[in-house]
Amino acid sequence: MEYVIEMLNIRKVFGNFVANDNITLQLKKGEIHALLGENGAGKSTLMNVLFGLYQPDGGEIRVKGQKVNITDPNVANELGIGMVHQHFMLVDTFTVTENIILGSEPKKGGIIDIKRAEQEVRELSERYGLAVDPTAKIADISVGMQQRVEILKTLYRGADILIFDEPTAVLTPQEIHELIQIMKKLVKEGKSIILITHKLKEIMEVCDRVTVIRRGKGIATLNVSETNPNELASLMVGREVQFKTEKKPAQPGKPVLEIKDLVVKDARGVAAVNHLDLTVHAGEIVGIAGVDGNGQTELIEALTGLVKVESGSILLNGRDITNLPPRKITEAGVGHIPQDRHKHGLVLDFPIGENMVLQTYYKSPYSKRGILNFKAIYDKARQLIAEFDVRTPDEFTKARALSGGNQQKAIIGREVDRNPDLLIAAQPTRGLDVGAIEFIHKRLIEQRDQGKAVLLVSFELDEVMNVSDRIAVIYEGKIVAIVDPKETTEQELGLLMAGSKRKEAGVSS
Amino acid sequence: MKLSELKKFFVSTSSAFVVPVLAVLLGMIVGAVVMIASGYNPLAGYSSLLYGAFGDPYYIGETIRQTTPYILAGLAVAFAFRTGLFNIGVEGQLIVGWLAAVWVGVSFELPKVIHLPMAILAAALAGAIWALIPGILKAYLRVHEVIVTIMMNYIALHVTNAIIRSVLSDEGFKSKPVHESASLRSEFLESITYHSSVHYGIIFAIIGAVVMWFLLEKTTKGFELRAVGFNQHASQYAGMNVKANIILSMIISGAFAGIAGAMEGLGTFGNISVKAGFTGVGFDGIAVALIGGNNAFGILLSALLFGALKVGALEMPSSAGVPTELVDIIIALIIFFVASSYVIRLLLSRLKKGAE
Amino acid sequence: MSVYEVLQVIIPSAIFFAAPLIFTALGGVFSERSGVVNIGLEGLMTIGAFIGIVFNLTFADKFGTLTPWLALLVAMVVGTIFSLFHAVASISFRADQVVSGVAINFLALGLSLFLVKKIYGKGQTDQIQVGFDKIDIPVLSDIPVIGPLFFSNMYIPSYLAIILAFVVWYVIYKTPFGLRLRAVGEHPMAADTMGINVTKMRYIAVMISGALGGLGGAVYAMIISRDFSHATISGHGFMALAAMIFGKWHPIGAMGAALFFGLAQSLSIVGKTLPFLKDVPTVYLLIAPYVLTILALAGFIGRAEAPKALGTPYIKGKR
Amino acid sequence: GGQGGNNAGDKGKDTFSVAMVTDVGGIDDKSFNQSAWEGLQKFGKENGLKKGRGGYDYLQSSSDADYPTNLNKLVRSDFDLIYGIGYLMGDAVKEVAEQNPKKHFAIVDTVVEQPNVASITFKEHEGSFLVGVVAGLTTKTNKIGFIGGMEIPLIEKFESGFLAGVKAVNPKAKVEVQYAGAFDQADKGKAIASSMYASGVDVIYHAAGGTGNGLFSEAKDLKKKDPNREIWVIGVDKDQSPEGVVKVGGKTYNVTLTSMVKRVDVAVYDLAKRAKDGDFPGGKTLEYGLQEDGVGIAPTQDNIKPEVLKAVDEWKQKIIKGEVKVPMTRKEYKQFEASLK
Ligand SMILES: Nc1ncnc2c1ncn2[C@@H]1O[C@H](COP(=O)(O)OP(=O)(O)OP(=O)(O)O)[C@@H](O)[C@H]1O
Ligand SMILES: Nc1ncnc2c1ncn2[C@@H]1O[C@H](COP(=O)(O)OP(=O)(O)OP(=O)(O)O)[C@@H](O)[C@H]1O
Ligand SMILES: [Mg+2]
Ligand SMILES: [Mg+2]
Repeated sequence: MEYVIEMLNIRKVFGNFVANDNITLQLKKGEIHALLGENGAGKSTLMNVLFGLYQPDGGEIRVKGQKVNITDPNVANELGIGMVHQHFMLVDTFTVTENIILGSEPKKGGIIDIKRAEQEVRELSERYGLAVDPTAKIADISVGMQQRVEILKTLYRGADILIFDEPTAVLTPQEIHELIQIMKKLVKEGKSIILITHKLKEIMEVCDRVTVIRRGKGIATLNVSETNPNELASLMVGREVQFKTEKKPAQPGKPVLEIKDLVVKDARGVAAVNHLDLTVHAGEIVGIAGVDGNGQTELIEALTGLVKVESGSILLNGRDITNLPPRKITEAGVGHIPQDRHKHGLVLDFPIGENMVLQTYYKSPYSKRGILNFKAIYDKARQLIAEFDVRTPDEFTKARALSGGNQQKAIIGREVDRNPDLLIAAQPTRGLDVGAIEFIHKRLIEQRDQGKAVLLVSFELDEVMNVSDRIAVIYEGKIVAIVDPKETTEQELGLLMAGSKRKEAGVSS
Repeated sequence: MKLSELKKFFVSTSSAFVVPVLAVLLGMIVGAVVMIASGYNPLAGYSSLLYGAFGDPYYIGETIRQTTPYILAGLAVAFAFRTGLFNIGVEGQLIVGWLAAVWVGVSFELPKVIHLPMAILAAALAGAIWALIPGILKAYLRVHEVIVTIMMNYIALHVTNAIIRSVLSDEGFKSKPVHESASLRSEFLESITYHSSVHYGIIFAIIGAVVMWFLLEKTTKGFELRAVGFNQHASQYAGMNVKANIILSMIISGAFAGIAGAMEGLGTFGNISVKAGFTGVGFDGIAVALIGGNNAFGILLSALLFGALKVGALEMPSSAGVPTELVDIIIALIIFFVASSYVIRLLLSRLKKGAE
Repeated sequence: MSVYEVLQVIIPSAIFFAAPLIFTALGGVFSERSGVVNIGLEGLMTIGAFIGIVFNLTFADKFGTLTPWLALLVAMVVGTIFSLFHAVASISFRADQVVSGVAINFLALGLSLFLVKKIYGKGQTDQIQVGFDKIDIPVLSDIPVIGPLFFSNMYIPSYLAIILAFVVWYVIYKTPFGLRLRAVGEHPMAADTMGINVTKMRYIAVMISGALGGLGGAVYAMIISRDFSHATISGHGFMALAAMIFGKWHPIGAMGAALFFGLAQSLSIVGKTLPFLKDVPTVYLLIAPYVLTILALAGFIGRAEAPKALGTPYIKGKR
Repeated sequence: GGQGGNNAGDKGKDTFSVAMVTDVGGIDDKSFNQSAWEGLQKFGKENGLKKGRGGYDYLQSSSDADYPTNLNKLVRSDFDLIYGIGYLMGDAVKEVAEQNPKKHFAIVDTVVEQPNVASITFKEHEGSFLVGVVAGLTTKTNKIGFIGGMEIPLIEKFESGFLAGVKAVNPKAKVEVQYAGAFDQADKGKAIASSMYASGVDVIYHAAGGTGNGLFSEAKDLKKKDPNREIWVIGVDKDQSPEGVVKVGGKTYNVTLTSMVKRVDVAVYDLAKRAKDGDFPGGKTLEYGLQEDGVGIAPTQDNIKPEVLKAVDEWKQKIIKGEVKVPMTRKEYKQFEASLK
């Protein structure tokens, strides 16, 4: 059997923590091999070892049968190993071409031959069907295109073994579809791929084999054709997982959120939200489905008071909250799970306990006459940590030290605990493993059942279909259709999101 | 205690005390090497330094007097740092604070209980206003506070000189002395320290440190200020007014700096004279804050260290023949070692591994 | 004075005033572009001024008119070595970069004065005898109108400063080295995954800032003060830092900002001789350059974006 | 710090010891600190004293806050006469003198009213008047410059006397006055000088300490570029002709026209001597003017034309005789100017 990569009994220890405990992973030539595991199972660590970013504490790596010592990414590059990182490794202020050639720049008389480089990038992108604009700035292009740049970076260096670390977590369904096509094409060209993903559906769709790890240990390596999502999920979590969250039918009450004729401009002055109408009732979850960049971000920012509304109105329980400052909106009863938990959700250098009162610190009992009551704060933190199963050594640990899933659980705990009438959840499960996703979905439905209004914004069609009671499709800043998840299909939703009007779609709210 | 236990104790308390203390020791050792290399006697050098700082009540008094403005300048720098701002303008804020304190001190005659607080308050206000400008520019126009505060230092210097000349004196070079009712000077303190110029300002400085600690760590406002310092985006999401907090932070920082000026104006000098250049206290405050780990208690200690080194240094040329500049070298080395605490910790943890 | 006469007075003086700031600010651009805050520019200038003067005084007899040039070179070398303190502390030892910059400032002043006392037995050096000459550039200075403004009564190092700004711009924006330097300052981990040695790049950048800071200090001392004392470099490094930020971490911008400072300074000096400003109290002219700078920043320069990774030590594998 | 000082070291006290505190400039500032130290050294050597405790010594301050500390250190080291050098030290000397009434102090450049303090001041305006005469008679362009360090009364004395001297001999000459706002900013000094020379000024007098370095550097560079150009600097405090040397080709020029010297050394020496002889003028102010040879024009006068020197001498006599009262403030200068018409 010909393996291009053999990672044998790899061990990696951080301090006292064993992140990789004798894991073995073997990659065949021309296959797409999935690496599956919970958040924090050690997948990224294992791949970083392969890419030379970490040095293993034990085990050996063979490339095409040869034992190798990958001391840094340069060595990995020379061995033909390329990696698309979980957190993009792109310089925002550089152009696409500059990012791709960085470190192996074509030169002419000592200076960068940028024309030639752009030409090479263009050729490469055409050859693999990775559409990018070589002269565009990274900051200005979509996440999907950024990812294609990451792939081009590896191809530019002639990699024939590609590691994709959770490439789909940040992509829209369309982009995921494109990426899958690209991967298939790459394999056809003779490349071999290791794919990390939490989405079992993707594994079933493109992968040949899968290696499952749990808490740093290798659990199993299976042929995808001989397994199914349920088996994979239970292998990885160590228990049965429900994919379809059980829920009772919704019992919508009075309207909680009424958005009327809303116009919001983006940073460039273009109307990103363009005469949008939407109503969310008590006791229902409205999911907003749409391709990234159709005004979702601006809509949420307008609802939470972070950007100015141009025209139109936002009513909460009949009260006008248009253009109120964020604090007033929060106090009026809006909870918000932000899309970017590191940037907006947490103060990473604060203890997790203090993060639990980020919006309420000034209120009784956390604060009295301007003085904080730390006992009350940490009592509350302990309660939420227990209630929402936030895995942390203690409530004094800095938020930075928690894993993404646990950070997210902390945020959800905080927002739910404030008992808001309207809960806005933006991409609440991005990058989380199936176990964590299940937990979070349950919580959202619980809120609904308690008579709250929930607005869910997500690029994951699965999630929207699964959790929502109604789905509002957003396109170019407008709600173009409202559909019942039980009566629609992914295909239909996909078409709506792409702007093609459903024949009988009555846009009512 | 067994040796290994001793080592363990050493290691467990390392982050709090051992690292700074080691840094000071290392700085002293390298300083000794410099002295030997340049032909001085390090023992004589250090004993005169020590004597000049703590040798008798007079020197202790002078050391405390010098420590006083350092504490407040350090607090000013640290307060801004803790909220994500770099206030290089403490020097200028200190100068305008000094001016305002003296201005009030010479212009009124009031009972001490009113006059003294009023003069100090005026200094705080002046410093605050001086810091307000960079604060506003930072908050609303996102102009980098470092440039604006550097410029404000020069403006403070020249404007203060002009006011001393034209308002506080008749085209002269110094103001009248502040009235007794606004003075921090104390016959009692002077008498127990052989006429040193130590004054009651140290009390205000210590109160200042307590205030900073309390404000940042215990109050609701402090929570906001710290949050904004760490993550403006999340703070804004959480409903905090980021701009107002940036401005408030600069104001408080400036107020500390202004009070540092009041210490000079109402205590050490008792007046203000035209300044040929910066006092240096504001810039030293950066180092004080950083050595003190930007925390109120740490700043008390590092200001004392600074005060002692500066005052003690004056004794070195006459009794040991060592130039005072050696102290600057030692200070630099100490800062260097404090900054490199990562390496010191690393070495300590190696030690720990050895102990286990 | 006519406007042209005024220009003829202020432009040359603005340029010699700006030159040391330009060199130093360009050094700052390198360091900060690589992600290392350099508040130690003041100290680097101090060391440069000290070395420049000491070398000049010691070797003037030997090297004659070549002396100042060699002094510049030696100041650059020593500045480079001195900047290693900052590099080791802030890159290898992961020190807070502001802290280690402050340490550099203390060390430079303390050490150079200590050595002056040791070498000369007094607190300041003598004046140098061989400095740079004021020159008229042949041919160019004869061009009507602009000749007298830009090519007369100038010092060669001033031109070098301006030329260097363009060279630095070229290096930073056109060469592989520059691309890597900027990548390291924006996203060191990305650079690392591309096989760029982040530590090495940052060392090089900080050392260049040491060389240029030393150069700036030496140019200042040899053209302007002609001796070295505790007050020779007093705030110039901070002005260079301000110029760098004002210029948005861009070499041409930094040069422009330094020239702006010089212009504002000489404008305020010439102001006194203008009829309508004659009776303005001196203080207004003294603060004018600083007020103008603040107004310029607030008015039309606006916000500046620092390199993203500025101030954070790069630790492999840390997010 | 009386305690240690008052009773210690009485034994074997037949020598008379002296010490001084300098400001941040130190004893080699090429200005009044240096001059004062020269005076003390001369006194010390003449009386067979050693440098250090019990002989003659100095302490340098590193900030204004150090003055009292340093004065006190000297008190405690039991020096018999302690000088504070510079107007900035007035308050500190006053305070320390009050606390140590048995000690003898002296202050230079300002007046401290205290029975155990002797004050030494100089009539800088008189000396400046003479260099003003030189400038007024030497200028060809009738444009003259004055660069002041900071706008304080002390420097105003230089300015007013200088302006009066110029006006007295050359009413057509215009004097451009600029203040740098600092005593240590050579770049500012150079920029001011550059602007003045460019606008046709040919003689500049400075009272600006280290800021004056910039003036010398500008003048020398201009001279070097065009040795035929007549361009002059008038130095201050000490004879600054060494600072003015320019070598062009094989020839040596000197841009220093002359200097206004202020004999702090003489005054310091005189006072030490008087005090040693038991004639300490406590509570008095000793004013050093032209008459006392405390101020005057520097001995190096090669660049001054003989007829100018003659005029200088005439004016000097007039001032000494009291026929001319030299203004020491701007207000007095206005009156003086009016009186000329
Ligand atoms: N430098 C570090 N020191 C200690 N722990 C670290 C460090 N870097 C990362 N970690 C650990 O990494 C874990 C986070 O990694 P994990 O992969 O579980 O999160 P994640 O889900 O990938 O986060 P994200 O949502 O950002 O993708 C935390 O448990 C944290 O303790
Ligand atoms: N630099 C580090 N220092 C210390 N611990 C680390 C570090 N990086 C990772 N870890 C630990 O190793 C564990 C595995 O992290 P890793 O990033 O490999 O997880 P993962 O499987 O990629 O998770 P995810 O699905 O969230 O991306 C983390 O939970 C964390 O505790
Ligand atoms: Mg991962
Ligand atoms: Mg993850």
